[in-house]
Order: sequence, then C-alpha cells, then structure tokens
Amino acid sequence: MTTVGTELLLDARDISKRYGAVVALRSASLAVRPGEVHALMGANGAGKSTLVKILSGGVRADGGTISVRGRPYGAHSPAEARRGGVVSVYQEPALIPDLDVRSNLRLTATAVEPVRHWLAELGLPDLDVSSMVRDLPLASLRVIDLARALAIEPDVLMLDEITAALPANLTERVLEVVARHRGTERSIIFISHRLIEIGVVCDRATVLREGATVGVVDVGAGSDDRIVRLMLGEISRRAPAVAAGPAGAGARTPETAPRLTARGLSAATRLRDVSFDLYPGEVLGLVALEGQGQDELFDILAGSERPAGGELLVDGAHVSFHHPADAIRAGLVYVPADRAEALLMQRSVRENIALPFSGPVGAWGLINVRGERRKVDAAVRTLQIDTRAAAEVRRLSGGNQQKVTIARWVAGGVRTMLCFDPTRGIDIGTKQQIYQLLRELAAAGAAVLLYTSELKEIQLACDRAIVVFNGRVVAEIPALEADEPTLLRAAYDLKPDEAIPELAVGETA
Amino acid sequence: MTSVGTGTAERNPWLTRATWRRILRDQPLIPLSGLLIALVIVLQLVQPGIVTASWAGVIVRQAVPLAILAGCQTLAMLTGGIDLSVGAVASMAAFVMATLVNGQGPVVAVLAGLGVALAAGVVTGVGIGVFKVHPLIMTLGMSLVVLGLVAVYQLAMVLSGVVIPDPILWLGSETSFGFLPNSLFLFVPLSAVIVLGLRRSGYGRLLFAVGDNAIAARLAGVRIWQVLIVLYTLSALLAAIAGFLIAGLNKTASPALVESAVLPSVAAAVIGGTSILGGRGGFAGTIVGALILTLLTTLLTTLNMPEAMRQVLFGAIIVVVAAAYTRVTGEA
Amino acid sequence: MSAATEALGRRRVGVGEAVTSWIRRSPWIVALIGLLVVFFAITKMLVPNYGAPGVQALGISILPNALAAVAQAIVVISGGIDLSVGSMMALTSVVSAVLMKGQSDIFAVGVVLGTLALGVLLGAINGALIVATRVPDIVVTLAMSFVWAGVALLIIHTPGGGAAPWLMETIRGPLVSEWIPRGLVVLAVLVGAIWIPLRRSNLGLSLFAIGSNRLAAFRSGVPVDRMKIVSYALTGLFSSLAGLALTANTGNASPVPGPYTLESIAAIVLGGVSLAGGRGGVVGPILAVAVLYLIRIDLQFIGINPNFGTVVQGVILIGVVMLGSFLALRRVRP
Amino acid sequence: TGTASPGASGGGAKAYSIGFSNPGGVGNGWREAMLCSAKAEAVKTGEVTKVTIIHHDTDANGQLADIRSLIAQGVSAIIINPADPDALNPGIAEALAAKIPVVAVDASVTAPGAYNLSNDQVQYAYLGASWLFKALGGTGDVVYMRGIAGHPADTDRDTGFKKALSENPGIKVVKEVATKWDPATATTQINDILSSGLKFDGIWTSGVDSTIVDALKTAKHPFVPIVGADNAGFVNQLLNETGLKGAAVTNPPSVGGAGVKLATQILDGKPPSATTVHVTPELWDNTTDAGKASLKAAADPKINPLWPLGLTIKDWTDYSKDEVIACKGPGE
Ligand SMILES: Nc1ncnc2c1ncn2[C@@H]1O[C@H](COP(=O)(O)OP(=O)(O)OP(=O)(O)O)[C@@H](O)[C@H]1O
Ligand SMILES: Nc1ncnc2c1ncn2[C@@H]1O[C@H](COP(=O)(O)OP(=O)(O)OP(=O)(O)O)[C@@H](O)[C@H]1O
Ligand SMILES: [Mg+2]
Ligand SMILES: [Mg+2]
Repeated sequence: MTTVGTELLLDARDISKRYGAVVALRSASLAVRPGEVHALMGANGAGKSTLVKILSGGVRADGGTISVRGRPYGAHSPAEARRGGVVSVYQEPALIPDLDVRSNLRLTATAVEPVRHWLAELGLPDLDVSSMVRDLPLASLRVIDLARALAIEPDVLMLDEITAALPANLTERVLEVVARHRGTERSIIFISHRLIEIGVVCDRATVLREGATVGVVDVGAGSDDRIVRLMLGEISRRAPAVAAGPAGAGARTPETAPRLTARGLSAATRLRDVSFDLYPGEVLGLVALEGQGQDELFDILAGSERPAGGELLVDGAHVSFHHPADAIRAGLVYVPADRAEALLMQRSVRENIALPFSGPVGAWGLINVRGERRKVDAAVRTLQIDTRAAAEVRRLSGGNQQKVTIARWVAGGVRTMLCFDPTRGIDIGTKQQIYQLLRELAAAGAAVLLYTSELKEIQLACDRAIVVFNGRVVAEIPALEADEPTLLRAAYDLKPDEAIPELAVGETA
Repeated sequence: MTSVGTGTAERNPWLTRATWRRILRDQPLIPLSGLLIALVIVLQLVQPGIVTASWAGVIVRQAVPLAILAGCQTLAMLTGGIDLSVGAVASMAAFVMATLVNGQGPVVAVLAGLGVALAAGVVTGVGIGVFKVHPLIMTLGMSLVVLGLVAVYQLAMVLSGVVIPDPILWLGSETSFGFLPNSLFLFVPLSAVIVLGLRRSGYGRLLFAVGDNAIAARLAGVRIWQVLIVLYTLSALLAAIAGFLIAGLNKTASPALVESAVLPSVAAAVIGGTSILGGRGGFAGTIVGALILTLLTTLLTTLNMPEAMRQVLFGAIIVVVAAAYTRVTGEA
Repeated sequence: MSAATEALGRRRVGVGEAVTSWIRRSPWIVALIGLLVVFFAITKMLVPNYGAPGVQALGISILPNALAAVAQAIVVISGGIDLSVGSMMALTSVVSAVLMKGQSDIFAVGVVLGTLALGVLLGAINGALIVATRVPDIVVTLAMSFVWAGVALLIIHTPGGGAAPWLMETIRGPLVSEWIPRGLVVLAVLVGAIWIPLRRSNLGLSLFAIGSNRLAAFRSGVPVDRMKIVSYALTGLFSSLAGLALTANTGNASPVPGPYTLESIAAIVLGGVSLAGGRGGVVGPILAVAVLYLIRIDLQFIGINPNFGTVVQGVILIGVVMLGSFLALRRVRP
Repeated sequence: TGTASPGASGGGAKAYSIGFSNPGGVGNGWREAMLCSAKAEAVKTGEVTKVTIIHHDTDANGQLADIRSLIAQGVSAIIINPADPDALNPGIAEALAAKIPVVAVDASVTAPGAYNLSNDQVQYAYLGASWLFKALGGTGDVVYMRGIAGHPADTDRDTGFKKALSENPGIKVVKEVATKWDPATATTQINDILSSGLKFDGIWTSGVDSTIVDALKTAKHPFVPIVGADNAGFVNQLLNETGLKGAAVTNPPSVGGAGVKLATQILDGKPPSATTVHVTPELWDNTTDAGKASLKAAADPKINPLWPLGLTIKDWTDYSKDEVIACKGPGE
C-alpha cells in the first residue's frame, strides 16, 4: 500500500532548543521519507510542538542541522519555510480572528478554489468563505487551517494535534485525507496522542522523550506497545490500567438523591431540551458530536451563561446562576478544555491553584500563607504536577497545565465537577492519571460530569453515559454497553442497525 | 547541511545569561536601583557637592506624591487598565479640602476631600467594571467631568479662601531632623501596606489575576466588576492623599494643581517595571521609578537646559531607560 | 464541485442587498450617521439660520482633528497606539510653516511633499523604536511625544512661519455648491486616495492581521515587525497631513502641541475602532469627530455654563462608549 | 437671509449677544476671573442679553473653530483671548466680513479691523524686571521663571524682560525655567534650584509667585527680591511676610469686562478712535509708601490666593467687586 522512497525528504539532526532554564529539545532527530505519513510521538512536554515550530520557521533552534531533499535548510519565518515547501498546521489556529476566511487566504497567497475543494473533502462543504474567523467554532478553524495548508501543496506538511479539538466525524475525514498522501511525492508529519489514529494512517513513528529522539518505530501490529514504552520510559510501568472497568460502577443506589438535576434546559441557540440527573459517587459521561449544544450546556452549568428555559436543581433545591461564582458556591466547579480560558499564564502554579480561594469579597484580606501552601501542595501531590517550572504556568507543558486547572478545584474539595474534554491533547500517561483522579473523586462521594470527544474514555472512566444530539438527550447508556460503535450510533441518533455516515463517506471518497 | 546555531546545553544552567535575566526580572529593584545610583553619580559629577542629606530630602519630598500617583497607575495597570483621572481627582480632593477649612474646620475638610474622591472613584469603577467602558476612555472622560465640576465649584467658593491645614503642611513640606521629609511618615506605612497587600492579600492576587486573564478569573469565581470598582476607588483615594501632599508641598490648591503629574505618574510606573498590558509589576519598582523620574527632572533643571532640549532629553531618556530595562530582563 | 457552484450562486447579490448587508455589517457607522443627523437637527433647532456657512465652518474646523483621528485609527487597528500624534502634528506644522514662509508657490509644493516625507520618517522612527526595543507602544510614543514637541520648540520658540496662499485656499470655502466645504472634499480625497486602496491591498490586510493576532499573522507569513513600522509610518503620514491642515488653516504654526492626541483616541473609540486592535476603520472615527464637533457647538448654542460644558463632554464621551458596548453586547446575543 | 441677527432684534431696546472665546486655562483663577468680569460687565451695560462663552483647553486652530461657530450662531460681537497673534486672522476676517466686530483682550491680534484691548505684556515684564534689577543695585544673579514656552504672552514678556536686561549689564540670568504657569511645576523647579545650592539674588516670575515665596520659606532660604503678579496670595505675602522685598505687577483679568464694554461701544456706533487700547500695567512694590498703599488697597485676604486682584479697571468696568465674584451673566 505504501511506496516509500529511499532518499530522505526531510532530515533533522540533533536539534536543540532551550527556553530559559527549560530544555525543550535536547537532541531531537527526525528523518522523513517521501510519501510517508510519519508520526511524531511523545508525552506532554516531550518537545513535539517545539520541533514542529523549528522546522516550520516559527522558532529558531539553538543547535542542530536540517536538510530538505538533501539541501541545507534553515527557515527564519513560516513564510520562508512555506516557500521552501514546508508548511505546518500549528496546535493553535493560525487564522486572523478579525478577517474573514477569504482575506485570510489572501494573506497567505492561497487560492480560494483549492481550499474550497479541500474543505469539501474534509467535511465542511458549506463553509462560507466570507464569514468572520472569530465567529467560527474551533473545530472549523482547525479544518480551515488544514485545508489551507493542503491547498499550498507543500512537500512536507506538519499537523500538530490536528485531531485533538475535532469531533469524531471530522476526525474521520481528516484521517482519510491524510492517508491519501501515502505513497505520493509528499510527506506528512503527524502528531497526535491517540494511538489508534497513528495505527490507521502512519507508516513510521519517531518517538521523543524529554527533548530527545529515543526511537523510530515502523507502525504495524504491536507497534503501539513499543511506542508507549518508548514514550513513557520508566513511567510506563507505573501507569495503572483503569481500563479494567469502571471502579465506581453500581456505586449509586436507587435511594440516593441526585446531586444535580437538569430539567428541560435550553439556550438561545443550539441547546433545546436537556434533562438528566447526576448522582454523588458517579462519573457521568456526556457524548455528543461537535456543536450539539454541549458547549452551551456546560456554560449554563458553570454559571457562565443564563439558560433561556428549563430549571436546574442542586441537592433538590432550585438554583439560578448569575455568575460562575454562584455555581462554585453551589459546589459546581468547571474544568474547561481550553486552558487559555482557565489559567493565569504569567502567574505561579500556586497562585493559579489558589485563585478560587480569593474570589469572594470576604477573602480579600490577608492570605493565610501556611494554610494555603498546605492545600496547594496536597493538590499538587494528588495530581503529580511537575513543578520544576512552577514560577510561571506558561512554562509548563500542556499536560501539566491541564492538571493545574483540575488541581485548583481539588484543593478546595470537590462536590460536583464539570469536565469539558479535560484530556484533549494530553498524553496517555497523563490521561490515565486524570481518569484515575476522576474515579477517586467519585469514590469519595463527588459527582462528576465528563464531556469527552474521545469515545473510548467513556468506558475507561465513566459509570454511565448520556448522549446529546441536536440539543436533546437522545440516549442513556450504562458504561459496560458503551462501546464506541454504540456511542457513535447514538451520537448520530441512528437506529442500532443503521450505518454510520462518515464511514460510508470515507469509503466512497 | 547548514548549522542552525551553537548549542549551550552543556553549560551550568545556573550561570547562564537567561538565569541572570530571570533574577533581574523577578527582582526589578536590582537594575532599577543601579540606575538610580548611576543618576545620582551623574548629578554629583555635573554639579559637585550637590548630593547632600538635605538635597536627598528635597528629592524624596518631591518623589513621594509622584510615587503615590504612580501607585494608582500601578494598581490599574496590573489589571490592564490605566487611570488618567488621578490628576483631576487629586486636584479636586485637595481643592475641596482647602476651600472648606475656613468654614468647616480641617477635619471635615479633609474628610470632604476624601469623600469627593471616593465618589469619583466609585463612578469610574462602575463605568469600567459594570459598564465595561475602556479605562483609557472612562478615566479621560472622568477627568473632564471632575475638572469641569471643580471649575464650577471654584466660582462658588472664590471668597472661601484656600487654607492648607497645618498637619498637611507639616506632612507635605516640612522635614524632621533637618533632612527627613515628614511625608515619609505617611508614605512608608502606606507603601508597606500596598506592597504587602499586593503580595499577600486575596485582593492583591485578584488584581494580578484580572490583568493576566480576566476570563480565567471569572471562571474561577471572581466577580471582576467588584475588583474593578474597589480598584478605581482605591486609586481615587490614593490620588486624594497625593493631592493633599502636593497641596501641602505647594502650600496652595487649585483645580488643576496635579494635572502636570499625570503623564509622569504613568512613566514612573512603567520605568518601575509594571507592564502596561497587565498581570506583571509591583509597587516597590514604582517607588524607584518615581525617584528616577524626579532625579531626571532635577538633572535637567540643574543642567540649565532650555525647555526645548529638556523635553527632548526627557523623552529620549525614558525610551532609553525602558529599552535598557527590557533588554536586561528580556521582557517587554 | 456542486457545493462550490452553489456558493458562487449565493454570492451573486443585488445592489440593494449589498447595501443592506453593509448596514448589517457596519451598525456602528450607521448609528454614527444617525447621531450626526440628530445633532444637525438639534443645531438647526437651536439656531434656525444655521446653514451653509455653518457646514463650511464644520468642514474646515474638523479637518485637522479628522486627519489626526485617521492617523490614530490606523495604528490602533494594527494593534498599537500613538500618543505622539499631537506632537508630530506640531513638528510637521512648524517645519512646513517655517520653510514655506515667503517662498514661491512651487517651492511650497516641495515643502508640502517634504513635510509628508518627514511625517513618514517620524512615524517610522516611532515604529522602529518599538520594534527594536520591545518596549510597549504606549510607553515609547508617550516618550516620543516629548521628543517631537521638544524638537518643534527647538525650531521656533513662538508661533511663526507662514503658509502658501494656495495651501490655505485648498481647504477653505466651498466647492461647487455652498453646501460642500472644501475641507471635507480634501478629507475625502486624502482618505480615498490613501486609505481605501491601502485597505484593499495585502498591506492593509497585513495591518489588520498584526492588530488582530500577532502570532497568527506571523504564522500566516506576515512580516510582523516590518508591518508594525509601516503602520506607524502611515500614522506619521496622516499626522503630517493633519499638521499641514493646521498650517493651512491658521496660516502659521505653533510649536506647542494642541489637544489632538487625546481627542484622536476619543474619536477612534467613538468611531468603533477596538483599542485591542484588528477591528474598525477610518470612516467611523471621521464621523465621530464630526459628531463631537456638533455636540460641542450645540452646547455652546444652548449657552450652558462653559465649565458644565466640560462636564457634559466628559459624560458624552463615556456615555457613547457605554452605549456602544451595550449595543455590542446586544448584537452578540441575538 | 431675512431674519435679523439676534443683536438687532427686539425693537428699540438694544439686545446684543456677545460671544467670548477663551482657548485655555479651565480652572485657572485668572481665566475664570476674566470670564466672570465679562459676564458682570455685560449685565451692567444693560444692552447685552446673552453672553456665549466658549472656554476649553485648545490651540489656535481650535479657537479658529470656536470663532467660526460663534459666527454661525450669529452673535453681535466676538471677544477673544487670542491663542496666537496671527493664526486667528482668517476667522477674524470672516467675522468682520459678516459685520461682526472682534475685540481681542489680554493679548493682541494682528488682523486689520480687529480691536485690541490688552494689558501691555512687554511693558508688564519690563516694569517688573526693571524694578527688580534696580532693587539689586544693578548687579546680581537672577532666576528667570517664565510661563509656557511658545505662548504669545510669554513671548511678549520675554521681550520686555530682555529689554530690561540689556539696560542692566550687571545682571546675570543664572537659571531660566518654564513654569507653564503651573504652581506644582514651579514648586518643583524652585526646590530643585534651592537644593542644588545655586546662588541667586533675585527672582522674576511670570505670575506663579506665592508658591515660590512659600518654597523659599520652607527651605529656610533667605528671602530675595521677587517680582510677581497681582495675585491675592502674593499681595498678602508682600504685605505680611517680614523681610520679603518684592513687587506685584498688575495684569488685570478685568480686560474681559473691558472687552465687553468696548464691544458694546462699537455696536452702539461709538467706537474708540484707535483700534488698540492698552491697559497700562502698574507696579506695586512693598518698599515704597505709594506701592504699599496700592497693595493694601488691593489686598483681600478672603479671595482665593491664586486669584488675581485686579478685578476692576477704572473707566472700563462698571460692576462692583462683589458682582464679578458672583459671576452672573445676563439672564442667569
Ligand atoms: N515559549 C516557551 N517558553 C518556555 N518553555 C517552553 C516554551 N514552549 C515550550 N516550552 C517547554 O518546552 C517543553 C517542550 O514543549 P512542547 O510544546 O514542544 O511539547 P509537546 O511535545 O508539544 O507537548 P504536548 O504533547 O503537551 O503538546 C515543555 O517543557 C514546555 O514547557
Ligand atoms: N477557543 C480556542 N481558541 C484558540 N485556540 C484554542 C481554543 N481552544 C483550544 N485551543 C487550542 O487548541 C489546542 C488543542 O489543545 P491541546 O490540549 O493540544 O493544547 P496545548 O496547550 O498545546 O497542550 P500540549 O501542547 O501540551 O498538549 C490548544 O493549543 C489550545 O490552546
Ligand atoms: Mg504540543
Ligand atoms: Mg498537546
């Protein structure tokens, strides 16, 4: 199926990069052959994004050599890299929020028609190129970014966690398009924390650990295991296998009163009528395709937005939130997916974790430093946060940043936690820790609502799942039955025997 | 193949330039104090014998009100704001106070001065916190409102006299032990409260939090409007205190007395290492920044510079200082 | 393929639809035009014989402020701010007036061109300093405002110089109809000749891009630093046009900067330019300048205590922005 | 148009409307007093039904806009305190073309046809400086504290000062600063001068005076002969501070009222023979009996110390001091 040339298309050797005291890359090497889809793997903070930024001219390396098609290469800006045939789709959208899509394309001298073609291929045929970028959802931005990169037809295309923020249906299309590049003249460097995606589209995988290349693996049967072991090094043995089955399943007895009850919640736009109960001691999974109203639901539960209709009860009492502070007072704490929404990037880990303590006017006085340190340290320990760069959260890797957003609430004691895709773009080891933590919280009596874009997580972490489609709850499924095909069918609101549309599209394309 | 650069990986990380930079950034007082000392040396070289204890007293006495006003800017800038109304509010507080002494007595007068400042601060805070008016516009608008109101008030109070109460004269313009400005008796505890408050109080934390990431602060349960109303109220009260000191220093008060200190107060906070973009800075640096600016003004007066050259040098030196500071700490 | 043709079909719209869509996209400008009409009506009510001479007075009076607002708008859209606009106006006005005094018309043309080049240079220096030092814009331009004003004062201590008669005639009086002041025509021509082509060019897109999101702009291949300097140079250019307008209006130049910097910031905010960068245009700020002018003269006509007039101006400044953010909130939530 | 201007309407009784444009100094005592004087005189003439005052901080270009808006409003006469002698000429020409007489007060304009009624600023400085240099016995070091660099009044005063200086070759200016007519700035400058140990024998100030005397007192610097303006606070000091030798030169704000009177005379068809009417400044020193008598006659301890005392001008104003302080115009 894959024809792989012998001459290297891209050859990067011994790349190093240091940010202050943090070594992002120690000695990273990456060799990509023409026509291959090459996975770049590594735990959070291993240096994948940094390597991509260096190859695409976004960041200058401290040391090392790069060549493209055997010729020395050293781009000083993404524009220069693009002229050299190297294009990257970064982890954050590289689109200008205040310009419409068409102007964004003009800015990068990309023709509109090929982009339209790729948008259609990637599952967004109806996208209006005169819409403002700031009005589009994140998933669409990722796809536009990708379509633009594809339209440039670069020699080397780098995709940094392109699927992390995509719903299942779009992920499918992206993977299909990526797979099409195998055996052509072009190569793709593909970064994802989802091994299953690697298995589907990649030929080989280079694994980074702590800024150094620790191995190159041919993808095939059994390669997953090798990659994980290379990625995690020593840690892999410590990672607990939560997958054995939800620990808390059945912990809920019928006579327990629900912690949180939603009845007929609706919002002005996509949320129509959502009702469910969340019980203490359980992790309730929430599954939905992109844009089915889950964002609005979480905004309402977190006190960020007011519902247009319906009611909300906490411990049987009606509540109405005007501000996140009200939700927090009622015990509902929220972990957003976008860490840029949750963290004070220039402040320390400690201040970030202690932030909710200072919120109420009554807590504006002098801080009890010792008490605060005790709580914060306990939370840091519970979550195993790497505090080497604790003085400024922006210096932490993504996974550790995500842990800080959770630790903030753990430090204060959790009654009800609302997690919106907390493992987006997080490596396996960290994911396991987060599942474990959610289970422990539930076991200690907390109620957890978990939205996830990775269907596999439902069985790993939840007791049961509800599926939201078109702003309504369309199914409730116990964890034991919630395998991926079942969830996906429910998410499309299909009868059990109907085919899943993406797969059909994927086959014909 | 081409070499992209040279590695520095094997060097001891504790002695790298980056480490030094971090130390300097986290401790802005070090480079700032260095600059301050350098300026003193330059002055001494320009005019030998000028640097004496009583001279230092004069400099400090002038710097104290500026530092307080720059403190207003520091607090506002930590949240990503700015307070251009400090001049108008400080002038108002001092003028209202000075015109009421004859009729109402000094205590009522001082309280009235603080009261009008408080009212102005609450209005500013509500505008910025609740109605989300950009701080630049809100405080600019408020300074027009305040100046206009005080000008109207002035016409009604032409015959009430302008009297600065003795305690304020004592604080503003007198010295103890021959050189120690009395304003320090107010300023030292005040700045201790501000410095400590920024580091160790819940409210201080929130100022940094709001400036760093207002969305995150909101999601963590911080009611930002409360923080902002309190902030601009505090700023107005601090401005009033500075206004009293300036009235004490000038032994008079007028509706525009403090206006000329507004832009220097912004400059002092910036030189002191507070980011105008929010989330980073502190009051200790601001104090040194105010001293540096005061010294700079003194230096230009001492050099007998014509006004045109003074302006050119003043501007150029601010750019150079800010640039050097940015270069040394590696931060904008 | 069919999706693409469909999209093409959807894009073919009539003129009427284009206008309505423009109105929908620019509610702020529509609101400003509405305000302008309202204040004209009020003025007419207060002074029944307010008419063509009044409009001509408006045309010439707002010209320097409007050009200053355009200057400020460009740099703010690009993610900066320039507190030295007023000082650059003073300096360019002084230079033009000093060089022009007693010289021939032809020489004066050269002086005008030279002044524009000077404006570009001053702005470029501001921008280059910001890029080179990494000191925030507001700090550098605040400091440079002292420098430029100081240089103006070095050139002449007191108001002086002169203006070529043709320059003064260019902005004064009516054109064709007594209702069309030359000042407004000049403004329209300058904005039309410089800003509109610019805005439609890649350069203009790049300016919006760096103001909207620096990192994304860099990753899209925009030379961010160079564009920053360009944006300041353009601000310098419009500041020098504003400076020339001062010279042309008064026939001489003063080395003391007028209140244009802060007024330009007020105008752009009222004109719908986001201080966060990336959003807005120059038409809104120009309309805002006109609205502010009408408010001021209406207050005079009412005969309000002038000190209360200062209060009212502050209140209006705050109030309009408050109203704007209120409307913006309503717009986000349909 | 057929409608008569408001000034001509109203049948037999005269009903002028007067426009007054003042381009600076919101909250400044002198400027406010000038405007009050105009209002009070307007009432006294009995011919003026409305005074439209435009009073905001702007430049010559902004004042030009104000003049044009007064023309558009159709006032009967325009009084201006000009920001510039030449720059307003286009607007003045337009007013005269619309048959609206223009009177410039405080400083003069060069437009043909406009009337100038002003204090002679050259003479103002010359008078004071000559007195000072004489008081120093023709030799000594002088501190020269100017106003706003570039302001027309400051320029005229500089001419007068330099003229006196050239007549006294023994006098040396050892320090020249621009106070911007701002007491706070002036205080900072004099403190810098005092603390730098500079030796000087006399001070000439451009109207910021009482704060300078206070600064000398605070620094325990022996008094030196000082020249200021007829501000309430300074006049009190000249009368009451022991050991203070000095002189106040009058710069009456009542030129505002005088301007109104002149304007109504023109409108009544009785214009003065010359278009330039100079108000001659007087010098009141506290070293002669005549001077002391004038100081005593003018002094009013109740008045705000930064306000000027020259609230009336003989032959040119008809109101009483109380009326100008009440600051009420026609119909208020
Ligand atoms: N701008 C920066 N300043 C300081 N440290 C940085 C910066 N960018 C990255 N780092 C550090 O460099 C290391 C590598 O980061 P990088 O983003 O390349 O990791 P990654 O492999 O992409 O991880 P993830 O899977 O979480 O995306 C991390 O420790 C990170 O904290
Ligand atoms: N609303 C949003 N607007 C812009 N970017 C977003 C938004 N939401 C998420 N992102 C970005 O999409 C990316 C996907 O999340 P991910 O967890 O992989 O990020 P990350 O911070 O780079 O972590 P790491 O690289 O350590 O894995 C993130 O970089 C995140 O900042
Ligand atoms: Mg990454
Ligand atoms: Mg990631």
